[in-house]
Amino acid sequence: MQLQCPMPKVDFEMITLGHGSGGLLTNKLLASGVFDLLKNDLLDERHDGAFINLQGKTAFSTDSFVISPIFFPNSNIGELAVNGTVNDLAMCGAIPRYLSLSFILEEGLSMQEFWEVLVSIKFACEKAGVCVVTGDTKVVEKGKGDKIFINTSGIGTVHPQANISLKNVNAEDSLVISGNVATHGIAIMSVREGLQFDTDIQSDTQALNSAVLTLIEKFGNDVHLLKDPTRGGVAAVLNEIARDTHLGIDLFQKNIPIDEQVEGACEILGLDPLYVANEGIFLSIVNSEIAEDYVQLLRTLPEGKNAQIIGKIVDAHPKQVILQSSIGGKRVVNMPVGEQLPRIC
Amino acid sequence: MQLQCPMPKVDFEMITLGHGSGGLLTNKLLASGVFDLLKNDLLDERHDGAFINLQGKTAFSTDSFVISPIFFPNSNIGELAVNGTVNDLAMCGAIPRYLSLSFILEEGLSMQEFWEVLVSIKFACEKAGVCVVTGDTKVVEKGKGDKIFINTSGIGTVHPQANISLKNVNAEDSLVISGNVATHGIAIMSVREGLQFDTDIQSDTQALNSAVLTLIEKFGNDVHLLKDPTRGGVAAVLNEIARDTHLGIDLFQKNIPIDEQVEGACEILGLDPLYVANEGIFLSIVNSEIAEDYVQLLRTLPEGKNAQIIGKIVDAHPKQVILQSSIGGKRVVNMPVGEQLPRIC
Amino acid sequence: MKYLSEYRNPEVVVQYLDKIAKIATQKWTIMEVCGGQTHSLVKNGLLNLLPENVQMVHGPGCPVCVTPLHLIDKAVYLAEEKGVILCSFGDMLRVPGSKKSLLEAKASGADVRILYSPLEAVKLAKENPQKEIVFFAVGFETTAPANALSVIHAQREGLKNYSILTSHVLVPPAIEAVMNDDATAIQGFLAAGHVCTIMGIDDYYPISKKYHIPMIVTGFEPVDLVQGIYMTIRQLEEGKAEVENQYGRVVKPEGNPEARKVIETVFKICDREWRGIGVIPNSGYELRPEFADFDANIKFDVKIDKVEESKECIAGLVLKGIKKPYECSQFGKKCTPTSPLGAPMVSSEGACAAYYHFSQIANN
Amino acid sequence: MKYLSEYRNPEVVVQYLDKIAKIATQKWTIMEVCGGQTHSLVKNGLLNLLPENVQMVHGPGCPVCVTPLHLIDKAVYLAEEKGVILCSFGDMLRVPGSKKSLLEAKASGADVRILYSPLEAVKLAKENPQKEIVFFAVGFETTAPANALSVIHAQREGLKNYSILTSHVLVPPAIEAVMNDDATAIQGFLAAGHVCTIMGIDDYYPISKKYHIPMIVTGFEPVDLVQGIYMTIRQLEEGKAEVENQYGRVVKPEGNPEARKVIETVFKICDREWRGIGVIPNSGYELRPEFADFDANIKFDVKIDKVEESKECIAGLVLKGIKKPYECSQFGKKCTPTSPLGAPMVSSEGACAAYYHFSQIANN
Amino acid sequence: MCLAIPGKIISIESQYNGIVRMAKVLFGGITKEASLEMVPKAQVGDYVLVHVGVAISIVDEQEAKKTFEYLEGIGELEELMPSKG
Amino acid sequence: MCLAIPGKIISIESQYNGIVRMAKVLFGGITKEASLEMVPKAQVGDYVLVHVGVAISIVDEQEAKKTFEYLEGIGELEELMPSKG
Ligand code: SF4
Ligand code: SF4
Ligand SMILES: [Mg+2]
Ligand SMILES: [Mg+2]
Ligand SMILES: [Mg+2]
Ligand SMILES: [Mg+2]
Ligand SMILES: [Mg+2]
Ligand SMILES: [Mg+2]
Ligand SMILES: [Mg+2]
Ligand SMILES: [Mg+2]
Ligand SMILES: [Mg+2]
Ligand SMILES: [Mg+2]
Repeated sequence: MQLQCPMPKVDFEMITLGHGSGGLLTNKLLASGVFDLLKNDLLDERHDGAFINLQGKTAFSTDSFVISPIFFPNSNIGELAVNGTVNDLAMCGAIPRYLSLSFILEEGLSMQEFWEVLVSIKFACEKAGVCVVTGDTKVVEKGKGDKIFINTSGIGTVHPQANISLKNVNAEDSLVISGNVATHGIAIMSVREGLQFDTDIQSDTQALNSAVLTLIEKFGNDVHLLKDPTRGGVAAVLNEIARDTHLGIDLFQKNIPIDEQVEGACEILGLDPLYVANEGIFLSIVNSEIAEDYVQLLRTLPEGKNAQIIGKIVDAHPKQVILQSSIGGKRVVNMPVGEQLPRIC
Repeated sequence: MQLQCPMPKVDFEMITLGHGSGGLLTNKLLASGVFDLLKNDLLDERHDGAFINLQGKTAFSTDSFVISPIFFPNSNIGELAVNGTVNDLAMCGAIPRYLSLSFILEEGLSMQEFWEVLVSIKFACEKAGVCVVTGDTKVVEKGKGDKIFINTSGIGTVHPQANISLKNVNAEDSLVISGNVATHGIAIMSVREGLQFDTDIQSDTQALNSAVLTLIEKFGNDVHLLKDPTRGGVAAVLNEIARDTHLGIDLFQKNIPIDEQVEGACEILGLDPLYVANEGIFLSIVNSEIAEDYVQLLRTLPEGKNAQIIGKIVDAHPKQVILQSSIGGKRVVNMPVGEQLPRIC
Repeated sequence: MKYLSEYRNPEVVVQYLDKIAKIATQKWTIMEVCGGQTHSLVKNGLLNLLPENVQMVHGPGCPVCVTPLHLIDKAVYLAEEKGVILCSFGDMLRVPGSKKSLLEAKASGADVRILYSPLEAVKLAKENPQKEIVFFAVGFETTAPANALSVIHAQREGLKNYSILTSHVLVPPAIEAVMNDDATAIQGFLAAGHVCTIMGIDDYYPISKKYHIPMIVTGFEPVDLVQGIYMTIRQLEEGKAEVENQYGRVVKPEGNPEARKVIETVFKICDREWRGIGVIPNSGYELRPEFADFDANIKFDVKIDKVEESKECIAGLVLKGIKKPYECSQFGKKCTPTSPLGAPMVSSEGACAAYYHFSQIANN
Repeated sequence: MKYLSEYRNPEVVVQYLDKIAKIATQKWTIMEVCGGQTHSLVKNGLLNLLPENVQMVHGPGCPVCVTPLHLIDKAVYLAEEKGVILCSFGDMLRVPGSKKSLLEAKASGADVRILYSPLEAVKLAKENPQKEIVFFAVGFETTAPANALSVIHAQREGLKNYSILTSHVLVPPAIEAVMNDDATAIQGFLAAGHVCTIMGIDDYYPISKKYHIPMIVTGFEPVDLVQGIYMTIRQLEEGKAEVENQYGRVVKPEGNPEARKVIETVFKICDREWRGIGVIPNSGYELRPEFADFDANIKFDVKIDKVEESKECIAGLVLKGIKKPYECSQFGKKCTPTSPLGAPMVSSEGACAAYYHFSQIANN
Repeated sequence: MCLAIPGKIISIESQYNGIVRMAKVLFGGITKEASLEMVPKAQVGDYVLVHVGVAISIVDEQEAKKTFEYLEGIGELEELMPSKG
Repeated sequence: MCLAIPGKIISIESQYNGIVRMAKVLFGGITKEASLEMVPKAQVGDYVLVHVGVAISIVDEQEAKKTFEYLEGIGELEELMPSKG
């Protein structure tokens, strides 16, 4: 898809500190196509901020993206940065509208790579229906950054029928997952130095707002909570929910969808897929009465083909997530401690 | 002021990758006082975004802060990050309300330093009257960051009497500066490796929203444009204005306020103060009829003691900024090319 | 995945569990030696499915956990040396030394790399001729061939900048140490399948005989484990004390002769300190003098003081199966996975961490 | 600031300008040799204040601009060597070599540092014994004592990891080169005050005599410059051709003997290539053989091919004052400060860049 | 300890002038390199148990079935011990 | 070329066992170190011209006035040349 936006001719191949100086080089960089690429009526007229009109309940979210490598199977940090904030807004029951886009570039980054990231941002925005309306570009010295860091912050309009809150989570609610776990995290590991392996596992990063909108329009406030299980995986998110609601969560291992290749990678690296990062899936806690219909509708959507009910909220064992293993045993799924490291043991 | 918020007892002295993993360590870091410190009714209930209520014309701005060193005379990156976005919103004629706060921490950062930055953020927010409502924390490997990078994005309500736009800039308008130039940039250079010098030059970073509010309430739409001349200094900002309005700008060197120590530092380093970064001042382009009153009012405010009319907008020499030197000569003040480097020549 | 999925078949597991329940007429205490087996037992929730009278005790089978403090300190010291890249397996990085872990050394700027294989450390040495590459070579007999191979590869490449810091431990001496403690309650052993893949099963006949105790060489999947447990209890019920091999698809009675040859070429047996247990005679490997050039201990003559373990930590008793982790006064209190007091809380293989992570369900 | 502010007094400037206007009866063409003077003339808008018949021509007085391409290539090459930290003054970093500038080398990962003083490079060498510190020592006579001192300091400290890559150029031979060109229109010189601070003014008597041209040793502030111009024109109007010293507060007729001693100890005179001009005999300094250990040219025996300058660039004519920058076909077109074709567009001292940055006003 | 996973050899190549055999081993859809130095008889198509990049055993298909056969055998055995359960 | 700025010596210390004199030099409120090796007679209170960290000259107060005296002198001179201006 990059082919549709060939890189403009610029007289530099590489980002240098000067491109972050606020002077001629910064202007050249931005004029080189950044503004054209992301063009929209509201885009910062090179003023200090953008003017937008908003009405009513609004969601506001931020995330910085620091993934290494910046290009990985099926995607890159640019698309990720758009989808990440779009999804966080969607998890608030909001219709994502405006993004800010802020780069921290490491000097020496090739203009070609930067351009590819920008083009991905453009297409990701178009797909998700959001506009970049204000931005910033900083350049740090070589060795003080990692090619590209991106912050996106986003503003969305909360859907009038949405009522997403931890407070709405009740015992007996059903826990629904929209797709396979661990795909994104394993796709990244497959290209990470020291661990590389051959696979065609691809990151599943995608915007989830359209699917969420469909679900909320149909099920309204029967949708109690939405969460995208990114860093720390499903385990971290569920533990946070259990901790903050003082309720327990039962998880059914046999229902948890996972791709066979992803499972294989987890085996050799000694990783538990519940702790691996995701980007293209979300968890829903819904009224158990509509749970089956919810999954049925979700499965008709491209984002939800592998949707499953994977657990339920319970009064028993408050603040704990307990997994019923495939062979019928039980174990506590704890909050991960830190980064998951490949094991030999 | 840091004394008022002693660092909580934590069982780690240093940020490690695990603190950015989304697991127990991330939670520990946030629970260690970050949430307490920045507490407010709206602060992200650890959901993916914050819910806010907004009405009418709104300003939205973002900036990433990458300053080195992170502590510098009189301030640090935390205060800078709050003031920077507060000021960008103020430059839109908006009353800053909500901030997002996103950290990219380099592993190895001492918890003590992080805490000091956090405390500065707290006080800067209180001073500027804004709340941090949503946030994010990432940790990158040692050598892939530079202690702390901060992104703040901000949302503000545009003042009903404000009408700030490049389109309002006319020939004959007056150019007002609120205070001394080059102070911040030189304060930073005084502590930068390889250049250090002894001085008590202090960064002038401060929130400008209160001063701007006072001015807009008094002068309404006679205030045509507001800009904080940060990166690239006064020269870059004025060149952008001239370029985008197709008007010329005349600058009067003898009126440009500068601190004597700052001037001395510029002399030995061979830097032109017009190109040095500022943080605590702003430029106003106002109807020339009210310019004198504007400066008078500004001078009564703590942020504007050294305010001066330093130039005017002209039809002559469109897109060019021309300085009348103190000795009566003229020269073009160009857009800076890149980073200003100390000269020997 | 073939040879994995079949051994996770819930129906087969349930059938074995049924059989176990049927034949176990009294309380039996069985130790699974290997941390990998511990991990599998708790991860699959098997402990809760076993009848109450079948007690599993987690053995000292986590090489990461038994690496003594001063060796970690030495690894940290080397990692912080200029020009040194210290590499090891992921699980080794989090283990706290007396001052810090390798992960913390990395956070402070040391060049520490996680590798999947010691052979990749050799590649790293080749690619970075101006750096010293030190591989922190921990492991049981299973890992010894790979670590030894790395030395042979480095020698073959003529590399002068590769060395290993060995902390190799051997299983049979540890089993004897467990049995020699008068307090021991162990009545049967699941022997570690992957150790036997290398070493064969001959070592176990004399032990089984000496302590009159059944020893079942067992695999790691749920079906393997329940079969191994069934076989142990069946022997116990029948009053037998024999060596059996549940894991025949992988373990040959003679082990792997090529692997043993490589080990013998590169390593020799030495006394070794086990964290929480103390020195066990002839329980480790060190490099032979012929490979002194590849011995980080010799190449970098670092003096590291021996350090005392925490007094409150009863790791020794836990590792010998005399106490359960939750019987430790600090378990879940001062000692948690984010700030472990003792080694078994560190690796997710460690007996204490395994309990902490997976078995809190017992508290409900 | 004392000794600065007074010399920026607008009233005094205006009075001198008045006097100049009064005495200049015809067109006079004067070259200010030094880039620092060029900078001050344009920065203070003095060029527009001078009477039309007084033409200032910007000389070759920017050591950064005249550093030949292949030396920059060599500096880039060294910077990209592993273990080398290449240091120089800020203005040197942006100058493009045949492939890239030092700033671009830095962006691609080379360790390039901007220092305020060569003495700090010696400190860096002391603090980084495992690194090679190379100082790219550019400059006219003014900078030679500091660069020489750095070598003496390094020697005194017994440092083995410090060396300098010299690109020292001398002013009097350059003035002669300008005057030897038949096309030259120069009728008087402002000689460079800071060069004379070191070297004294004796060198100028024979030149002044040989070419029958007034030479006024001049300072850098607006008052200095207008006084120097006044003194030059007065001589011209009076038909004189003498050496005068406008800058007596700083320049002694004998120069600075200590500084010359240090220069002579460390350096000897050599032929030197000037970018845009070519080789000028006896126009540079190189390290004496006794200091070969500190000579980066010898220490790192790098072969760098000589490279052709852009054919379209008329830098040589500009540097000799024969053409004005805006008479170049590429000025402001293919050649701008962000992508300079020739050296004088690079440093803000360079004649072309000075015009580009400060004097576009002439176009209005 | 000693995470070791069975995978299928899909190709073999020689390194160090033929002294060392390296295999590409397939684990449920992903492939990783493993040294075959410890399993000289291993061929393409064999399943090998891989630990930290080294194949340490060829999985024996006949033996693999025994776990299930053993289970079937138990029933008969128990019938021989009716006193239990 | 050769940015050199006058500043006032506020203190002097010896380095290298007394061989090298280093000064703190004040430039309009900021201080920076400079070597005094090229100006052996410079004392605290003197103004020195500093270039890349090395003092290269002591500013001569008497000479400094001459620029202004010269200007005053010109007037008289011009009266002697009434034909101009
Ligand atoms: S819980 Fe901690 S302190 Fe107690 S035995 Fe285990 S490791 Fe030692
Ligand atoms: S304008 Fe550029 S091309 Fe022309 S002489 Fe100057 S440097 Fe050379
Ligand atoms: Mg701004
Ligand atoms: Mg977020
Ligand atoms: Mg997010
Ligand atoms: Mg910005
Ligand atoms: Mg989220
Ligand atoms: Mg902004
Ligand atoms: Mg800003
Ligand atoms: Mg986040
Ligand atoms: Mg190291
Ligand atoms: Mg280098």
